[in-house]
Amino acid sequence: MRVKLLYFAWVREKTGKAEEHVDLPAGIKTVAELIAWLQQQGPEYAEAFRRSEVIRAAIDRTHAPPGASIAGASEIAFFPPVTGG
Amino acid sequence: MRVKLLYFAWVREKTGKAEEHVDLPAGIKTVAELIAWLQQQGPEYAEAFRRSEVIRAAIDRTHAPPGASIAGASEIAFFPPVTGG
Amino acid sequence: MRVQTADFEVGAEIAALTAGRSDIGAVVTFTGRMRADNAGQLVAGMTLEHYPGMTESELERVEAEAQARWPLQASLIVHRVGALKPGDNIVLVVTASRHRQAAFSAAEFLMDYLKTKAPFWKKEIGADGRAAWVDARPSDDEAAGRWRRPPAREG
Amino acid sequence: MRVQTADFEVGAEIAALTAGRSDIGAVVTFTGRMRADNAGQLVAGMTLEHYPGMTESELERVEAEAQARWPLQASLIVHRVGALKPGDNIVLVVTASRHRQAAFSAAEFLMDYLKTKAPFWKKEIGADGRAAWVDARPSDDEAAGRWRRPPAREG
Repeated sequence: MRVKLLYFAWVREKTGKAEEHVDLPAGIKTVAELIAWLQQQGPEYAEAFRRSEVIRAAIDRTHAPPGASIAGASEIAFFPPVTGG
Repeated sequence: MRVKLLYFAWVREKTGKAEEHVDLPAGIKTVAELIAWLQQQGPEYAEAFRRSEVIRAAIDRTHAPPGASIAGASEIAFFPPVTGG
Repeated sequence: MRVQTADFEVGAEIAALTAGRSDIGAVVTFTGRMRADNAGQLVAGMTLEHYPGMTESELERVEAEAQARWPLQASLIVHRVGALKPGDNIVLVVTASRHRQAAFSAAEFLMDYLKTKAPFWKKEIGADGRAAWVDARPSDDEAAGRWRRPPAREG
Repeated sequence: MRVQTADFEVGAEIAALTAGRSDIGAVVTFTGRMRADNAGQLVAGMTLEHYPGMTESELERVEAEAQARWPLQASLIVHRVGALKPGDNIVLVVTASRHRQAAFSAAEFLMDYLKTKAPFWKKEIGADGRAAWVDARPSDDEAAGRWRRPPAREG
Protein backbone atom coordinates (compact mmCIF):
# COMPACT_ATOMS: atom_id res chain seq x y z
CA MET A 1 0.00 0.00 0.00
CA ARG A 2 1.41 3.36 -1.06
CA VAL A 3 0.53 6.29 1.16
CA LYS A 4 1.54 9.91 1.67
CA LEU A 5 2.85 10.67 5.16
CA LEU A 6 2.88 14.20 6.59
CA TYR A 7 4.77 15.39 9.67
CA PHE A 8 4.15 18.62 11.59
CA ALA A 9 5.81 20.68 14.33
CA TRP A 10 8.48 18.74 16.26
CA VAL A 11 7.60 15.48 14.50
CA ARG A 12 8.56 17.22 11.25
CA GLU A 13 11.74 18.64 12.77
CA LYS A 14 12.81 15.25 14.15
CA THR A 15 12.10 13.21 11.01
CA GLY A 16 13.76 15.98 9.02
CA LYS A 17 10.99 16.05 6.44
CA ALA A 18 7.52 17.56 6.02
CA GLU A 19 6.17 14.78 3.85
CA GLU A 20 7.09 11.63 1.99
CA HIS A 21 5.47 8.83 0.01
CA VAL A 22 6.07 5.34 1.40
CA ASP A 23 5.21 1.79 0.42
CA LEU A 24 3.89 0.10 3.53
CA PRO A 25 4.43 -3.64 4.02
CA ALA A 26 1.34 -5.78 4.20
CA GLY A 27 0.14 -6.42 7.74
CA ILE A 28 0.14 -2.79 8.91
CA LYS A 29 -3.52 -2.22 9.59
CA THR A 30 -3.77 0.54 12.22
CA VAL A 31 -2.26 3.90 13.14
CA ALA A 32 -0.47 2.29 16.11
CA GLU A 33 1.05 -0.39 13.88
CA LEU A 34 2.19 2.28 11.42
CA ILE A 35 3.89 4.20 14.25
CA ALA A 36 5.62 1.00 15.43
CA TRP A 37 6.88 0.41 11.88
CA LEU A 38 8.06 4.02 11.49
CA GLN A 39 10.04 3.72 14.75
CA GLN A 40 12.19 1.13 12.96
CA GLN A 41 12.95 3.23 9.86
CA GLY A 42 16.11 4.85 11.20
CA PRO A 43 17.37 6.83 14.18
CA GLU A 44 15.53 10.05 13.21
CA TYR A 45 12.22 8.13 13.08
CA ALA A 46 13.03 6.30 16.31
CA GLU A 47 13.54 9.70 17.97
CA ALA A 48 10.52 11.38 16.36
CA PHE A 49 8.16 8.56 17.37
CA ARG A 50 9.84 7.64 20.68
CA ARG A 51 7.09 9.27 22.78
CA SER A 52 4.36 7.60 20.75
CA GLU A 53 1.79 8.26 23.49
CA VAL A 54 1.86 12.01 22.73
CA ILE A 55 1.80 11.65 18.93
CA ARG A 56 -1.54 12.42 17.33
CA ALA A 57 -2.59 11.21 13.90
CA ALA A 58 -5.03 12.19 11.17
CA ILE A 59 -6.18 9.95 8.34
CA ASP A 60 -7.18 11.88 5.23
CA ARG A 61 -7.40 15.09 7.32
CA THR A 62 -9.59 13.65 10.07
CA HIS A 63 -8.36 12.99 13.62
CA ALA A 64 -7.74 9.25 14.11
CA PRO A 65 -7.07 7.32 17.35
CA PRO A 66 -4.22 4.74 17.56
CA GLY A 67 -6.58 1.86 16.84
CA ALA A 68 -8.05 3.42 13.69
CA SER A 69 -7.75 1.37 10.50
CA ILE A 70 -5.56 2.86 7.78
CA ALA A 71 -7.15 0.77 5.05
CA GLY A 72 -7.75 2.90 1.98
CA ALA A 73 -6.01 5.96 3.42
CA SER A 74 -4.21 8.20 0.95
CA GLU A 75 -2.77 10.75 3.42
CA ILE A 76 -1.74 10.08 7.00
CA ALA A 77 -0.40 12.87 9.21
CA PHE A 78 1.50 12.75 12.52
CA PHE A 79 1.85 15.68 14.90
CA PRO A 80 2.01 16.70 18.57
CA PRO A 81 -1.15 17.75 20.46
CA VAL A 82 -2.45 20.92 18.83
CA THR A 83 -1.75 24.33 20.40
CA GLY A 84 -3.65 26.88 18.32
CA GLY A 85 -6.10 29.50 19.39
CA MET B 1 -38.50 66.20 56.05
CA ARG B 2 -37.97 67.74 52.62
CA VAL B 3 -36.89 65.37 49.87
CA LYS B 4 -36.50 65.32 46.10
CA LEU B 5 -38.56 62.62 44.38
CA LEU B 6 -37.73 61.35 40.90
CA TYR B 7 -39.96 59.26 38.63
CA PHE B 8 -38.87 57.28 35.59
CA ALA B 9 -40.46 55.44 32.67
CA TRP B 10 -44.15 54.67 33.17
CA VAL B 11 -44.05 55.93 36.77
CA ARG B 12 -43.01 59.31 35.33
CA GLU B 13 -45.71 59.16 32.67
CA LYS B 14 -48.43 58.28 35.18
CA THR B 15 -47.51 60.87 37.81
CA GLY B 16 -47.13 63.39 34.99
CA LYS B 17 -43.83 64.69 36.31
CA ALA B 18 -40.16 63.71 36.24
CA GLU B 19 -39.30 65.16 39.63
CA GLU B 20 -40.65 67.21 42.50
CA HIS B 21 -39.68 68.38 45.96
CA VAL B 22 -42.03 67.30 48.74
CA ASP B 23 -42.35 67.85 52.47
CA LEU B 24 -43.01 64.45 54.01
CA PRO B 25 -45.10 64.20 57.16
CA ALA B 26 -43.37 62.80 60.21
CA GLY B 27 -43.87 59.06 60.66
CA ILE B 28 -42.86 58.02 57.15
CA LYS B 29 -39.77 55.96 57.80
CA THR B 30 -39.43 53.45 54.94
CA VAL B 31 -39.72 53.22 51.17
CA ALA B 32 -42.92 51.17 51.55
CA GLU B 33 -44.47 53.81 53.83
CA LEU B 34 -43.51 56.52 51.35
CA ILE B 35 -45.22 54.59 48.53
CA ALA B 36 -48.36 54.16 50.66
CA TRP B 37 -48.40 57.93 51.33
CA LEU B 38 -47.85 58.76 47.65
CA GLN B 39 -50.80 56.55 46.68
CA GLN B 40 -53.01 59.02 48.58
CA GLN B 41 -51.73 62.18 46.88
CA GLY B 42 -54.24 62.19 44.05
CA PRO B 43 -55.60 59.94 41.29
CA GLU B 44 -52.46 60.17 39.15
CA TYR B 45 -50.34 58.97 42.10
CA ALA B 46 -52.87 56.29 42.98
CA GLU B 47 -52.59 55.00 39.42
CA ALA B 48 -48.79 55.32 39.21
CA PHE B 49 -48.25 53.43 42.46
CA ARG B 50 -51.19 51.03 42.17
CA ARG B 51 -48.98 48.03 41.33
CA SER B 52 -46.62 48.83 44.17
CA GLU B 53 -45.15 45.32 44.05
CA VAL B 54 -43.49 46.07 40.71
CA ILE B 55 -42.20 49.53 41.65
CA ARG B 56 -38.47 49.72 42.38
CA ALA B 57 -36.84 52.46 44.45
CA ALA B 58 -33.43 54.02 44.85
CA ILE B 59 -32.30 56.17 47.76
CA ASP B 60 -29.59 58.65 46.83
CA ARG B 61 -28.91 56.67 43.64
CA THR B 62 -28.60 53.27 45.30
CA HIS B 63 -31.16 50.47 44.91
CA ALA B 64 -33.32 50.23 48.05
CA PRO B 65 -35.79 47.50 49.07
CA PRO B 66 -39.29 48.39 50.38
CA GLY B 67 -38.16 48.11 54.00
CA ALA B 68 -35.19 50.45 53.58
CA SER B 69 -35.10 53.50 55.87
CA ILE B 70 -35.42 56.86 54.14
CA ALA B 71 -33.89 58.74 57.08
CA GLY B 72 -31.44 61.35 55.81
CA ALA B 73 -32.26 60.73 52.17
CA SER B 74 -32.02 63.72 49.85
CA GLU B 75 -33.13 62.01 46.59
CA ILE B 76 -35.56 59.11 46.27
CA ALA B 77 -36.40 57.64 42.86
CA PHE B 78 -39.24 55.33 41.79
CA PHE B 79 -39.22 53.31 38.60
CA PRO B 80 -40.27 50.00 36.99
CA PRO B 81 -37.88 47.05 36.87
CA VAL B 82 -34.95 48.05 34.67
CA THR B 83 -34.78 46.91 31.04
CA GLY B 84 -31.41 48.09 29.73
CA GLY B 85 -28.67 46.17 27.99
CA MET C 1 -17.89 53.44 31.47
CA ARG C 2 -19.79 55.82 29.23
CA VAL C 3 -23.45 56.66 28.69
CA GLN C 4 -24.00 58.37 25.36
CA THR C 5 -26.48 59.04 22.57
CA ALA C 6 -23.76 58.54 19.93
CA ASP C 7 -22.96 55.18 18.37
CA PHE C 8 -19.76 53.33 19.27
CA GLU C 9 -17.18 51.45 17.20
CA VAL C 10 -16.16 48.09 18.63
CA GLY C 11 -12.82 48.02 16.80
CA ALA C 12 -11.86 51.50 18.02
CA GLU C 13 -12.78 50.64 21.62
CA ILE C 14 -10.69 47.44 21.54
CA ALA C 15 -7.77 49.37 20.03
CA ALA C 16 -7.97 52.00 22.77
CA LEU C 17 -8.02 49.38 25.55
CA THR C 18 -5.21 47.22 24.17
CA ALA C 19 -2.85 49.79 22.56
CA GLY C 20 0.74 49.05 23.49
CA ARG C 21 -0.27 46.19 25.78
CA SER C 22 1.46 42.81 25.42
CA ASP C 23 0.07 41.40 28.67
CA ILE C 24 -3.44 40.84 27.27
CA GLY C 25 -4.06 37.37 25.83
CA ALA C 26 -7.84 37.51 25.48
CA VAL C 27 -10.36 40.21 24.58
CA VAL C 28 -14.10 39.50 24.66
CA THR C 29 -16.68 41.96 23.38
CA PHE C 30 -20.44 41.83 23.66
CA THR C 31 -22.53 44.11 21.48
CA GLY C 32 -26.24 44.36 22.13
CA ARG C 33 -28.21 45.50 19.08
CA MET C 34 -31.80 46.48 18.54
CA ARG C 35 -33.84 43.84 16.73
CA ALA C 36 -36.83 44.62 14.46
CA ASP C 37 -38.95 42.24 16.50
CA ASN C 38 -39.44 41.54 20.19
CA ALA C 39 -41.73 39.02 21.87
CA GLY C 40 -43.33 38.25 18.50
CA GLN C 41 -44.15 41.88 17.68
CA LEU C 42 -42.59 44.06 14.98
CA VAL C 43 -40.75 47.04 16.40
CA ALA C 44 -40.14 50.26 14.46
CA GLY C 45 -38.03 52.10 17.01
CA MET C 46 -37.12 52.52 20.64
CA THR C 47 -36.37 55.21 23.18
CA LEU C 48 -33.93 54.45 25.99
CA GLU C 49 -34.44 56.45 29.16
CA HIS C 50 -32.05 56.36 32.10
CA TYR C 51 -31.38 57.88 35.52
CA PRO C 52 -28.40 60.20 35.06
CA GLY C 53 -26.05 59.94 37.98
CA MET C 54 -27.33 56.61 39.23
CA THR C 55 -26.64 54.91 35.88
CA GLU C 56 -22.99 55.88 36.01
CA SER C 57 -22.58 54.84 39.64
CA GLU C 58 -24.26 51.44 39.01
CA LEU C 59 -22.14 50.77 35.93
CA GLU C 60 -18.99 51.69 37.87
CA ARG C 61 -20.12 49.39 40.65
CA VAL C 62 -20.63 46.36 38.40
CA GLU C 63 -17.33 47.03 36.64
CA ALA C 64 -15.52 47.18 40.00
CA GLU C 65 -17.26 43.95 41.03
CA ALA C 66 -16.06 42.22 37.85
CA GLN C 67 -12.51 43.50 38.42
CA ALA C 68 -12.66 42.08 41.96
CA ARG C 69 -13.89 38.66 40.77
CA TRP C 70 -11.63 38.10 37.78
CA PRO C 71 -8.07 39.13 36.91
CA LEU C 72 -8.94 41.71 34.23
CA GLN C 73 -6.36 43.85 32.48
CA ALA C 74 -9.08 46.19 31.24
CA SER C 75 -12.83 46.49 30.93
CA LEU C 76 -15.34 48.89 29.42
CA ILE C 77 -19.08 49.44 29.34
CA VAL C 78 -20.70 51.79 26.82
CA HIS C 79 -24.48 52.19 26.88
CA ARG C 80 -26.49 54.31 24.50
CA VAL C 81 -29.59 56.32 25.43
CA GLY C 82 -32.16 58.22 23.40
CA ALA C 83 -33.84 57.23 20.13
CA LEU C 84 -32.72 54.03 18.42
CA LYS C 85 -33.91 52.06 15.42
CA PRO C 86 -33.63 48.38 14.44
CA GLY C 87 -30.05 47.39 13.66
CA ASP C 88 -28.61 50.10 15.93
CA ASN C 89 -26.09 49.27 18.62
CA ILE C 90 -27.41 49.55 22.19
CA VAL C 91 -24.68 48.40 24.54
CA LEU C 92 -21.03 47.38 24.41
CA VAL C 93 -19.08 45.41 27.01
CA VAL C 94 -15.37 44.73 26.56
CA THR C 95 -13.20 42.63 28.87
CA ALA C 96 -9.49 41.92 28.56
CA SER C 97 -7.49 39.37 30.51
CA ARG C 98 -4.44 37.12 30.25
CA HIS C 99 -6.61 34.05 29.63
CA ARG C 100 -9.87 33.53 27.84
CA GLN C 101 -12.02 32.10 30.64
CA ALA C 102 -11.74 35.21 32.83
CA ALA C 103 -12.55 37.46 29.87
CA PHE C 104 -15.61 35.38 28.87
CA SER C 105 -16.94 35.03 32.42
CA ALA C 106 -16.48 38.72 33.24
CA ALA C 107 -18.24 39.81 30.04
CA GLU C 108 -21.22 37.56 30.79
CA PHE C 109 -21.30 38.79 34.38
CA LEU C 110 -21.23 42.45 33.31
CA MET C 111 -24.12 41.92 30.90
CA ASP C 112 -26.20 39.94 33.39
CA TYR C 113 -25.68 42.49 36.15
CA LEU C 114 -26.13 45.49 33.92
CA LYS C 115 -29.47 44.08 32.74
CA THR C 116 -30.86 43.81 36.27
CA LYS C 117 -29.10 46.71 38.06
CA ALA C 118 -28.45 49.63 35.73
CA PRO C 119 -31.40 52.08 35.59
CA PHE C 120 -32.30 52.01 31.91
CA TRP C 121 -35.82 51.65 30.54
CA LYS C 122 -36.79 50.79 26.98
CA LYS C 123 -39.93 52.12 25.35
CA GLU C 124 -40.65 50.44 22.04
CA ILE C 125 -42.64 51.91 19.19
CA GLY C 126 -44.49 49.14 17.35
CA ALA C 127 -44.97 48.89 13.60
CA ASP C 128 -48.50 50.22 14.25
CA GLY C 129 -47.09 53.37 15.90
CA ARG C 130 -48.12 52.38 19.42
CA ALA C 131 -45.52 52.90 22.11
CA ALA C 132 -45.14 50.53 25.07
CA TRP C 133 -42.63 50.13 27.88
CA VAL C 134 -40.69 46.87 27.64
CA ASP C 135 -41.33 44.45 30.49
CA ALA C 136 -38.40 43.10 32.47
CA ARG C 137 -37.62 39.45 31.66
CA PRO C 138 -37.58 36.93 34.52
CA SER C 139 -34.80 35.11 32.64
CA ASP C 140 -32.57 38.17 33.16
CA ASP C 141 -33.05 37.90 36.93
CA GLU C 142 -32.20 34.21 36.73
CA ALA C 143 -29.10 34.95 34.67
CA ALA C 144 -27.92 37.50 37.23
CA GLY C 145 -28.78 35.12 40.06
CA ARG C 146 -26.30 32.48 38.96
CA TRP C 147 -23.40 34.80 39.89
CA ARG C 148 -24.46 34.68 43.55
CA ARG C 149 -23.17 31.11 43.60
CA PRO C 150 -19.40 30.64 43.41
CA PRO C 151 -18.37 30.23 39.75
CA ALA C 152 -18.25 26.56 38.71
CA ARG C 153 -15.07 27.02 36.77
CA GLU C 154 -12.49 29.77 36.39
CA GLY C 155 -9.02 30.05 34.97
CA MET D 1 -13.68 30.61 8.29
CA ARG D 2 -10.33 31.95 7.15
CA VAL D 3 -6.69 31.01 7.76
CA GLN D 4 -4.38 33.88 6.91
CA THR D 5 -1.02 35.49 7.65
CA ALA D 6 -2.56 38.98 7.56
CA ASP D 7 -3.99 40.71 10.61
CA PHE D 8 -7.76 41.13 11.03
CA GLU D 9 -9.94 44.02 12.17
CA VAL D 10 -12.63 43.08 14.64
CA GLY D 11 -14.85 46.07 13.81
CA ALA D 12 -14.74 45.36 10.08
CA GLU D 13 -15.58 41.68 10.62
CA ILE D 14 -18.57 42.54 12.82
CA ALA D 15 -19.76 45.09 10.24
CA ALA D 16 -19.53 42.50 7.44
CA LEU D 17 -21.51 39.91 9.45
CA THR D 18 -24.25 42.27 10.64
CA ALA D 19 -24.66 44.68 7.70
CA GLY D 20 -28.32 45.24 6.95
CA ARG D 21 -29.41 42.70 9.57
CA SER D 22 -32.05 43.70 12.11
CA ASP D 23 -32.60 40.15 13.40
CA ILE D 24 -29.34 40.06 15.39
CA GLY D 25 -29.65 41.11 19.03
CA ALA D 26 -26.27 39.96 20.31
CA VAL D 27 -22.75 39.82 18.87
CA VAL D 28 -19.90 38.27 20.85
CA THR D 29 -16.28 38.45 19.71
CA PHE D 30 -13.25 36.72 21.13
CA THR D 31 -9.80 37.93 20.12
CA GLY D 32 -6.78 35.87 21.14
CA ARG D 33 -3.58 37.92 21.27
CA MET D 34 0.05 37.01 21.74
CA ARG D 35 1.39 37.87 25.19
CA ALA D 36 5.03 38.78 25.89
CA ASP D 37 5.17 36.06 28.51
CA ASN D 38 3.99 32.47 28.75
CA ALA D 39 4.36 29.99 31.62
CA GLY D 40 6.59 32.48 33.43
CA GLN D 41 9.02 32.94 30.51
CA LEU D 42 9.51 36.05 28.38
CA VAL D 43 8.62 35.48 24.74
CA ALA D 44 10.04 37.53 21.87
CA GLY D 45 8.07 36.01 19.02
CA MET D 46 6.17 33.04 17.73
CA THR D 47 5.67 31.01 14.58
CA LEU D 48 2.32 29.39 13.96
CA GLU D 49 2.39 26.25 11.79
CA HIS D 50 -0.72 24.49 10.55
CA TYR D 51 -1.92 21.62 8.39
CA PRO D 52 -3.38 23.24 5.27
CA GLY D 53 -6.54 21.47 4.20
CA MET D 54 -7.19 19.78 7.51
CA THR D 55 -7.24 23.13 9.36
CA GLU D 56 -10.01 24.44 7.15
CA SER D 57 -12.07 21.26 7.40
CA GLU D 58 -11.74 21.15 11.21
CA LEU D 59 -12.70 24.83 11.57
CA GLU D 60 -15.70 24.28 9.28
CA ARG D 61 -16.65 21.25 11.35
CA VAL D 62 -16.59 23.13 14.69
CA GLU D 63 -18.49 26.04 13.17
CA ALA D 64 -21.16 23.64 11.85
CA GLU D 65 -21.32 21.99 15.28
CA ALA D 66 -21.88 25.40 16.95
CA GLN D 67 -24.59 26.25 14.41
CA ALA D 68 -26.30 22.94 15.21
CA ARG D 69 -26.17 23.51 18.99
CA TRP D 70 -27.23 27.16 19.17
CA PRO D 71 -29.54 29.35 17.09
CA LEU D 72 -26.84 31.50 15.46
CA GLN D 73 -27.56 34.14 12.84
CA ALA D 74 -23.90 34.23 11.86
CA SER D 75 -20.48 33.04 12.96
CA LEU D 76 -16.88 33.49 11.89
CA ILE D 77 -13.46 32.07 12.75
CA VAL D 78 -10.26 33.78 11.55
CA HIS D 79 -6.92 32.24 12.55
CA ARG D 80 -3.52 33.67 11.69
CA VAL D 81 -0.45 31.60 10.80
CA GLY D 82 3.21 32.49 10.28
CA ALA D 83 5.41 34.83 12.32
CA LEU D 84 3.81 36.80 15.14
CA LYS D 85 5.12 39.10 17.86
CA PRO D 86 3.79 40.09 21.29
CA GLY D 87 0.65 42.20 21.04
CA ASP D 88 -0.32 40.69 17.69
CA ASN D 89 -3.74 39.19 17.12
CA ILE D 90 -3.78 35.39 16.76
CA VAL D 91 -7.39 34.30 16.47
CA LEU D 92 -10.85 35.84 16.12
CA VAL D 93 -14.19 34.21 16.82
CA VAL D 94 -17.45 36.06 16.19
CA THR D 95 -20.93 34.77 16.98
CA ALA D 96 -24.24 36.51 16.36
CA SER D 97 -27.63 35.48 17.69
CA ARG D 98 -30.99 36.88 18.70
CA HIS D 99 -30.14 36.60 22.40
CA ARG D 100 -26.93 36.95 24.34
CA GLN D 101 -26.69 33.52 25.97
CA ALA D 102 -26.49 31.65 22.66
CA ALA D 103 -23.86 34.07 21.35
CA PHE D 104 -21.73 33.77 24.51
CA SER D 105 -22.00 29.98 24.75
CA ALA D 106 -21.26 29.43 21.06
CA ALA D 107 -18.18 31.70 21.19
CA GLU D 108 -16.80 29.83 24.21
CA PHE D 109 -17.54 26.50 22.53
CA LEU D 110 -15.79 27.54 19.31
CA MET D 111 -12.68 28.63 21.21
CA ASP D 112 -12.58 25.49 23.38
CA TYR D 113 -13.02 23.18 20.42
CA LEU D 114 -10.67 25.08 18.15
CA LYS D 115 -7.95 24.85 20.83
CA THR D 116 -8.15 21.04 21.02
CA LYS D 117 -9.15 20.11 17.46
CA ALA D 118 -7.72 22.53 14.90
CA PRO D 119 -4.23 21.50 13.71
CA PHE D 120 -2.15 24.55 14.68
CA TRP D 121 1.18 24.42 16.49
CA LYS D 122 2.94 27.31 18.18
CA LYS D 123 6.70 27.60 18.35
CA GLU D 124 7.84 30.35 20.68
CA ILE D 125 11.13 32.20 20.48
CA GLY D 126 12.27 33.15 23.98
CA ALA D 127 13.91 36.42 24.97
CA ASP D 128 17.19 34.46 24.91
CA GLY D 129 16.65 33.51 21.26
CA ARG D 130 15.87 29.85 21.96
CA ALA D 131 12.89 28.39 20.13
CA ALA D 132 10.60 25.79 21.71
CA TRP D 133 7.32 24.18 20.74
CA VAL D 134 4.49 25.13 23.09
CA ASP D 135 3.06 22.22 25.09
CA ALA D 136 -0.66 21.55 24.99
CA ARG D 137 -2.46 22.58 28.19
CA PRO D 138 -4.51 19.95 30.04
CA SER D 139 -6.91 22.77 31.02
CA ASP D 140 -7.79 23.18 27.33
CA ASP D 141 -8.84 19.52 27.14
CA GLU D 142 -10.92 20.01 30.27
CA ALA D 143 -12.53 23.13 28.80
CA ALA D 144 -13.44 21.24 25.62
CA GLY D 145 -14.67 18.28 27.67
CA ARG D 146 -17.41 20.26 29.39
CA TRP D 147 -19.29 20.56 26.07
CA ARG D 148 -19.75 16.77 25.96
CA ARG D 149 -22.28 17.21 28.76
CA PRO D 150 -25.58 18.85 27.83
CA PRO D 151 -25.34 22.64 28.42
CA ALA D 152 -26.46 23.59 31.93
CA ARG D 153 -28.33 26.61 30.69
CA GLU D 154 -29.31 28.03 27.34
CA GLY D 155 -31.63 30.75 26.12
